[in-house]
Amino acid sequence: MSNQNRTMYGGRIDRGKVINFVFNGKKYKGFHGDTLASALLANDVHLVGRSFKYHRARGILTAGSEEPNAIVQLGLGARTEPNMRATEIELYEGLEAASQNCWPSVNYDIGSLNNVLSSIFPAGFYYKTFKWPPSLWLFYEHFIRKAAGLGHSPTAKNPDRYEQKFYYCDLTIVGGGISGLLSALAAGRSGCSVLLIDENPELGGYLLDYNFSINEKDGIKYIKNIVDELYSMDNVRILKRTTAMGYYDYNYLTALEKVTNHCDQLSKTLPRERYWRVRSKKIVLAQGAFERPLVFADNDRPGIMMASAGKKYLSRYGVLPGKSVVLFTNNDHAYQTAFEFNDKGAKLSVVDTRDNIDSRIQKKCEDLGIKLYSSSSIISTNGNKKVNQIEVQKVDRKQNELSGECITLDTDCILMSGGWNPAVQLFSQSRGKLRYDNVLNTFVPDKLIQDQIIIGCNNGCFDLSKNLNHSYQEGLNAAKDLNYEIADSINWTGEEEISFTESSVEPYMLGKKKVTKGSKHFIDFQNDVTAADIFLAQREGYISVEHTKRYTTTGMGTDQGKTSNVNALALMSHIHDKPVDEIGHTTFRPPFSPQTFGAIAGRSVDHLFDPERRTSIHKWHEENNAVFEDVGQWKRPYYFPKKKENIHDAVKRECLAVRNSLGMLDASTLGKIDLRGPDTTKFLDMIYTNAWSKLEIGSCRYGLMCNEHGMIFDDGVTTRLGEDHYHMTTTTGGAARVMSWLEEFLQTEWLDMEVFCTSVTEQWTVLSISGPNSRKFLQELTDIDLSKENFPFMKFREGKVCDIDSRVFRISFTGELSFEVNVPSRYGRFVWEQFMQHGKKYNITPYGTETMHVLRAEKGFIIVGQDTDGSVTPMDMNMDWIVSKKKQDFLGKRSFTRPDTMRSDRKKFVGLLVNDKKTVLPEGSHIVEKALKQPPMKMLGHVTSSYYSPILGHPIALAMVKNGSNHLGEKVEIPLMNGKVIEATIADTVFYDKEGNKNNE
Amino acid sequence: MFVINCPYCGERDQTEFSCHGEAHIARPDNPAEVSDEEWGEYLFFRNNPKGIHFERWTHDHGCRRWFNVMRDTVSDKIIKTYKMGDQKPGVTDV
Amino acid sequence: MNNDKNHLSPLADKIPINSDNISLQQNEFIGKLNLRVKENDLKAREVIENYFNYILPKLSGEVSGNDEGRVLWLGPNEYLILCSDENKSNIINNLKEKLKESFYALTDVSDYYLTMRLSGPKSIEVLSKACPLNFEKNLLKKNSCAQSYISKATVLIDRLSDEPVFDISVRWSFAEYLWDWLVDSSNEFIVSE
Amino acid sequence: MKYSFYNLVRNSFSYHENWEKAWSSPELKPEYDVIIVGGGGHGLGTAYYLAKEFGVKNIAVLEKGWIGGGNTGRNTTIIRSNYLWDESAALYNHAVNLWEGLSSELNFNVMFSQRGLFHLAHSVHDMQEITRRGYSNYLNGIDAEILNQEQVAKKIPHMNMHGRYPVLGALLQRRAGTARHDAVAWGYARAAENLGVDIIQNCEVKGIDISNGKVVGLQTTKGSVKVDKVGLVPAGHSSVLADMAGFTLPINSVPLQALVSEPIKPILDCVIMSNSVHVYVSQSDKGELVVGAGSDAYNSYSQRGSFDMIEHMMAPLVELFPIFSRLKMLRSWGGIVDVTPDRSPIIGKTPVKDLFINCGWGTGGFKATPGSAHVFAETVSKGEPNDIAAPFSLDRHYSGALVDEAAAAAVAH
Ligand SMILES: Cc1cc2nc3c(=O)[nH]c(=O)nc-3n(C[C@H](O)[C@H](O)[C@H](O)COP(=O)(O)OP(=O)(O)OC[C@H]3O[C@@H](n4cnc5c(N)ncnc54)[C@H](O)[C@@H]3O)c2cc1C
Ligand SMILES: NC(=O)c1ccc[n+]([C@@H]2O[C@H](COP(=O)([O-])OP(=O)(O)OC[C@H]3O[C@@H](n4cnc5c(N)ncnc54)[C@H](O)[C@@H]3O)[C@@H](O)[C@H]2O)c1
Ligand SMILES: Cc1cc2nc3c(=O)[nH]c(=O)nc-3n(C[C@H](O)[C@H](O)[C@H](O)COP(=O)(O)O)c2cc1C
Ligand SMILES: [Zn+2]
Repeated sequence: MSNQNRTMYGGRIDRGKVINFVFNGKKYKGFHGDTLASALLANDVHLVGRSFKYHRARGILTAGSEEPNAIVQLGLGARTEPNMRATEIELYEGLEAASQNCWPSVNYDIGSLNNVLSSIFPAGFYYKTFKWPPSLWLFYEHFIRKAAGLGHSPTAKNPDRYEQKFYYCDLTIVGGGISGLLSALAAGRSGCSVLLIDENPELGGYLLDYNFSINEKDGIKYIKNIVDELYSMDNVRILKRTTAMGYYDYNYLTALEKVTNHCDQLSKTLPRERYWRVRSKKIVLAQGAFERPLVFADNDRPGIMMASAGKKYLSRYGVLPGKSVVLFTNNDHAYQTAFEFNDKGAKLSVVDTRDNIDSRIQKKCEDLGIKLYSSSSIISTNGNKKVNQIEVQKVDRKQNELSGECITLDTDCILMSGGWNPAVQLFSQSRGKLRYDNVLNTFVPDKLIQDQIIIGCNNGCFDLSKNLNHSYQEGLNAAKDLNYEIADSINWTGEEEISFTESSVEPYMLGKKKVTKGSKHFIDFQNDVTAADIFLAQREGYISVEHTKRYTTTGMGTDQGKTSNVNALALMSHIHDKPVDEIGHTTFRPPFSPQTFGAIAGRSVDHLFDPERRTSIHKWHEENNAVFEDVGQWKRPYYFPKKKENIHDAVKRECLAVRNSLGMLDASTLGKIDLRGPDTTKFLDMIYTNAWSKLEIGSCRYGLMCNEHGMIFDDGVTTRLGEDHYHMTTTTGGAARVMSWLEEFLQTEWLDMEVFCTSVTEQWTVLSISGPNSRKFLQELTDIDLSKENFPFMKFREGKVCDIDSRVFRISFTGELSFEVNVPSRYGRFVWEQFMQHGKKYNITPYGTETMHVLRAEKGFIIVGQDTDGSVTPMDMNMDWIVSKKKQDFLGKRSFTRPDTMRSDRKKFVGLLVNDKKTVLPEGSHIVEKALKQPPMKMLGHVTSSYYSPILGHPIALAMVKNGSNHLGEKVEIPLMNGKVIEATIADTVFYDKEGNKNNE
Repeated sequence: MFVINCPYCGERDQTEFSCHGEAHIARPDNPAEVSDEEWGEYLFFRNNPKGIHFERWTHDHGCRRWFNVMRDTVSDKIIKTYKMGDQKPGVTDV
Repeated sequence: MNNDKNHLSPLADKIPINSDNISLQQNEFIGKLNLRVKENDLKAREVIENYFNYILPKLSGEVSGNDEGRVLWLGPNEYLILCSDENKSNIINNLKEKLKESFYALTDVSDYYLTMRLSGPKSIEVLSKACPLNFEKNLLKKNSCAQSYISKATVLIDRLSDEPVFDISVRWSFAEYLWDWLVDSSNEFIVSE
Repeated sequence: MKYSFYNLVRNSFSYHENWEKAWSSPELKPEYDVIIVGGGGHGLGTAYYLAKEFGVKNIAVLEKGWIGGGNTGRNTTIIRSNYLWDESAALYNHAVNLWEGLSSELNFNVMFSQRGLFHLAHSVHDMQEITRRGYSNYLNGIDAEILNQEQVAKKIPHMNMHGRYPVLGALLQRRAGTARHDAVAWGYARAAENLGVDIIQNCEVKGIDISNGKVVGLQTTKGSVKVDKVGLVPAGHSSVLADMAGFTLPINSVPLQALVSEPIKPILDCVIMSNSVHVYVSQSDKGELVVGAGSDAYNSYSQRGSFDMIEHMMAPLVELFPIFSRLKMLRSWGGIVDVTPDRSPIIGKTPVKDLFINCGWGTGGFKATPGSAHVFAETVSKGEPNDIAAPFSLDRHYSGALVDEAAAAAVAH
């Protein structure tokens, strides 16, 4: 039999469209318009999942986003998703879902043993045990972890796509119930740009399931008219299936739209979800309210649900969740549900905690043959996988005691209603302050902080007429505030069949004794927090709400306490005999509902995760087999292996090519800054440690920058192009940092200095050619006179290279004769290829960063960021020669004379030669005077750079060693992690061409 | 997530900007003459009030200008933005 | 003169988009000059304005120009001059003469930026996926510009017409990333199922 | 009553109605020998060690809210000691040594779980950095293993090794891991109270009385109190308290945020940190992924931060673990961290006599809790820092002797 709980007619499902789906391996049928929850109930499936800790049988509690129990594993393979609320999953053809946190099956779950042993697992039990022996904690933990968790993570990459969107508007309205709709209507008619957001597939909210009228017309039809009108307005944008997730400062709202989640067909182009970032001038919160459960013994069995949920299943989905139904309530409103269930053929009883029940309601119950137990409470329930029996007893609310005989009733469904909690989550996130309302017995919005409006049930008002008028008027007011000419006011009357009287809503009514002993009174369903746990927390001193929350985990589940928070607080208030306002509440934090990671990541995945910055020659490198290195966001050729070469072979070949003939490096990634203005020289004098005033036009100079702490922070060659005009280069990784460093001082400190800085990094492609043949080679391609006399070292010339207007700098980072040719980037690859072609006869060899590193290390040139970190001064690097003694001031100078910077035993930059002439020391390995058998050992310093030098035929290393420059020639040891100890000798930092003749050839 | 009123570009999203700490800290005119203590104060010691804070921001993805912001560190509300070199507002200016 | 055939852009191999909703093309290389001159240096500004025969934008987002070129506001004291590629060196040299006494900077950044043109009715929809600008406020009109970011690239957007036509300039090294991003983001508006 | 499995079973027969208070709520006395301001892990721990090891009798901990409600209750719980500089290594390793016996020492299970921590290296430069740190750790006697790509792939099966920034290797510290943050505060509180310490919540210090350059009393929301020595351990609020005592600190208080996913069955059994891809993640015993990243750059006391920081940690997480893309963020939150210029703490004396401070732990002080508390207790009781604490004096900002973990590209957490 299938759909045995479906009513003959009614509901807003499409009975013409049958949908097949699978739950826990079994096939079922539902209809278009069903949720997974409604379809399961229609098929008489009530046991849907197991609880977190005790593995109790759980069913479907609600019909919306607040569901704590019916959370399932949805979908298969890479598309599987844990912890999905069955109450929100729209049924689609082929849907597959399964219960979670149970083994081997939801029906026979071994974990439910925990329930039997639950008496030794109260809140916080793990703090009290598993401490001994400490070494076994990992062992215990293994099993604890296995038992915890809910669903399973997918184990394959997510195949779906997520998009994002920034959006601006006048007014965002969260909640498409009648309140939100009317506000939207008023603001929309007045011309505001409006964004209306609702998490459901259909607008209309709560009232869609009830009989009501607006201005004496059928309410449902009225809603449809409003919705149609809103859709017809260009200035109103409506997002259905969209949940407002976070409400941040400055009216910044994030929302998650389900774009194709509910579809059976996967889209090739549309995302699964779209993440909205919305900034609006005003925000209207019209989120309605969540019905509050009642707390009684074993109130968690499948078959027990919220009254409004029962109503929704019946009215919207045509599902009768039970035939013999008990309504357990403390308010009038829920009676509508009882009457409707009665109408649809269910046998009804009502248990009402109140002494005085509206006479009209009493009468109607009598007329319909509904047995009404007033001043009563359900005190226990029975039924293994579904509720089948309850006990009812009189309750004396003043004494908080139960009395009289227990009546036993058979039932297959309990509908409970403990009153309503306005959905204050977003309001609270926005820093709004709440107040406890002693009539509604719940928290309601009090003090607004941002430019916002709260309307409808969200504002704690449950009177339809009031809400209609208020909502519409607030829409108009908002428009007026935003300077729109407002539409006409309207007088609204609305009537519900039975409205929510604010008479008495009792959050908690059970005798204390009953709570602590024996059966479980659940407060937080998902996390298995019982009333006894709350008592225990108070008893043990976890009295602050925040302690109670963390000790018991109440409100920490995937529903974030939407159903449990207020009951927990009310119970604490009861225990301490203090008003709830004094108890307070925990902090509401984003998101409102669990929010997909992938949607927040958006398209910043795979090839779009982070930009790959590429030079103009990049494609050539790719085509020529370069292996790339990531330097910041840049991709730089690391080396260019030929067929069978590994990195060592390739680097050796590249190094020797440069030393013996001609090599070429793509140096375009270096930062380049054009500086101009009458104060530029003065400015450079402050920025660099050395002096600039004497630099001739057309000359280059190496400079070192320190931060104000006196530590090296960048270096590079700067060239004087004109009297007031310089071209500065920086390290690849430091380019942005240097630019903002310059701007910082120009814009905030030396406002009078006349200097303009312009970044030209990508304007120029830089081809660095190096090697004894570089002059000969380049001369063939340029009209610049490269002769020694006319173009000396550290000079700059302009001219044509390969017929392209170029800037050529004679500077060298390899120690060989070198030229850095700068051409506009559009010609970069052209010139590179020309060089490759014309350079054949010199065996021109493209080389990568590794070779560059080896070559400069052979010369003892530093790499900022490798040989230095942010804790070394120029003097530490033995670069006193570049620190001006004459200049009165430059950035960092003052810090050189602090006691610590003047310490004599600071680490100094030295060379290291391994005594075995074979071992290439690991970069980062540490140096000791004499190795001990075992750590700890006192360290003298560490190896900053280390390579095999092809030209020298042995390894070389650079290092920072305590007082190292005073220990040249002395022996030190480097203990490796594998236990080996390498001997080395402290040496000069220059290993090759100590006289520096090569680049002056 | 603030909306920041760049003195040059007007209101823009916070993500276009970055913050660089306390404003109105002048570099000593003649660093050579200040004591280690005074130099340390200049380098490291900062007002870190619970309340009104003056700080420097840059409009990185915009006009690239540095400017000052007066902000309450409790409510995170920006009270005022103003250009470099403009007079530091007093609490009464607000 | 430089051999045009050897101009190479990293976008040369990319396939442009031409659809009813979205078009994306790479622009030809043109001259782009970064001009820095103080707001209150009226003298220098006058020389410049006279030379170009247009006024420099005064406010954020302003673009001015004439048949021969456009000038975009980048910041107080900072402008981007768009001109023909042939003309750029002339401009630099001529102004050098005329502004001898002034504090200014005019820097060739023609290859610093690459520019692509995004147009079509869905282009704002594409941009607003990852650009935080309020297009109503910042780029509503023809001849307005704004700097911001698109996903992880800093950009300069220039609106060229009342129809949604945008020239988006980005640093050369980010060009491929931005192009790929735009193509990826246009996808849902191009392919129909 | 001692916490043990035996007692759990015994108490189950009386419906757990006989458990005692873990700590009580005494009235503020008129006078104390030592007052610790700040009831986070560091403050409570300090009180505990003062009573236990340094023989101080009359101690109070004043907490303006609820104990553990500061950063102790809102951090991503990562514990490690593989810091670069000798000074840091000594301090943090002292802490890890204490962590290892803490549950038994306190008779409270703080669930210190040494599941191992991987610092990922994504570039040649990263490899150099982890090697340098690894070697420094090794010679300092701190466990360190440098793994290559293959070894990492084997140990962390679901990680994407070949993304935009490929994983080239990792530095593994096996003794590193996580602990149950709240339990640390509660465990110390209970143990301290057992030694007679008064733990006074909802008691905010509003003023510091100083006479002749010496601290003599405190003004609190529960009245004034006389005192001989005071230890300030107020984390995010350290500047606020320094202000009361008339000095400034080299500190900015900035937001740091974190988030958790919905709980899932075990999928990640170690701690992952990536400095270049910029995210760190572990899975808690309850099953949530606990995820963190960088701090906001502006000062704030609002315990929130800007949401773009959360957004910026999501893409890296999904990049490293594409399988997590469908999981969901359950909750995000912020704390206020007191950040020093060199990212190292300040422990020791202040310009005011008998007023001591322990602050500036910034984004990474949870791991130090027992060590910090222990050395600070000694500092307060003896009036002088011991060898481990000495390098972390306030003076270093004048002398330049920073312990600059930030400069050396070590990671913050
Ligand atoms: C999101 C986040 C992630 C982090 N991740 C890690 C991590 O993975 N690993 C790690 O090691 N560290 C981490 N940290 C840092 C770590 O949390 C802190 O360094 C550490 O918890 C500090 O402990 P504490 O006891 O000093 O401070 P807190 O726990 O903040 O305690 C200070 C207490 O002082 C109280 N106080 C302040 N002013 C007053 C007053 N006037 N009167 C009375 N009381 C006052 C406060 O209310 C507070 O309870 C993280 C921090 C955050 C925010
Ligand atoms: N539960 C109740 O709200 C409730 C109770 C009693 C009576 N009523 C009747 O309903 C009338 C008006 O109801 P209303 O319009 O104030 O509320 P409503 O419940 O009808 O509408 C609120 C809507 O907001 C949606 N929503 C909530 N949070 C959201 C989020 N973060 N993102 C997107 N959507 C979200 C809800 O799903 C719902 O559709 C009342 O006047 C009263 O007559 C309602
Ligand atoms: C390690 C860790 C794990 C957490 N796990 C959860 C969780 O499972 N569920 C939850 O709701 N919150 C969890 N939180 C967040 C807390 O609820 C809370 O947000 C955090 O302690 C900050 O406090 P506040 O939000 O009350 O300001 C966790 C926090 C931490 C530090
Ligand atoms: Zn700006």
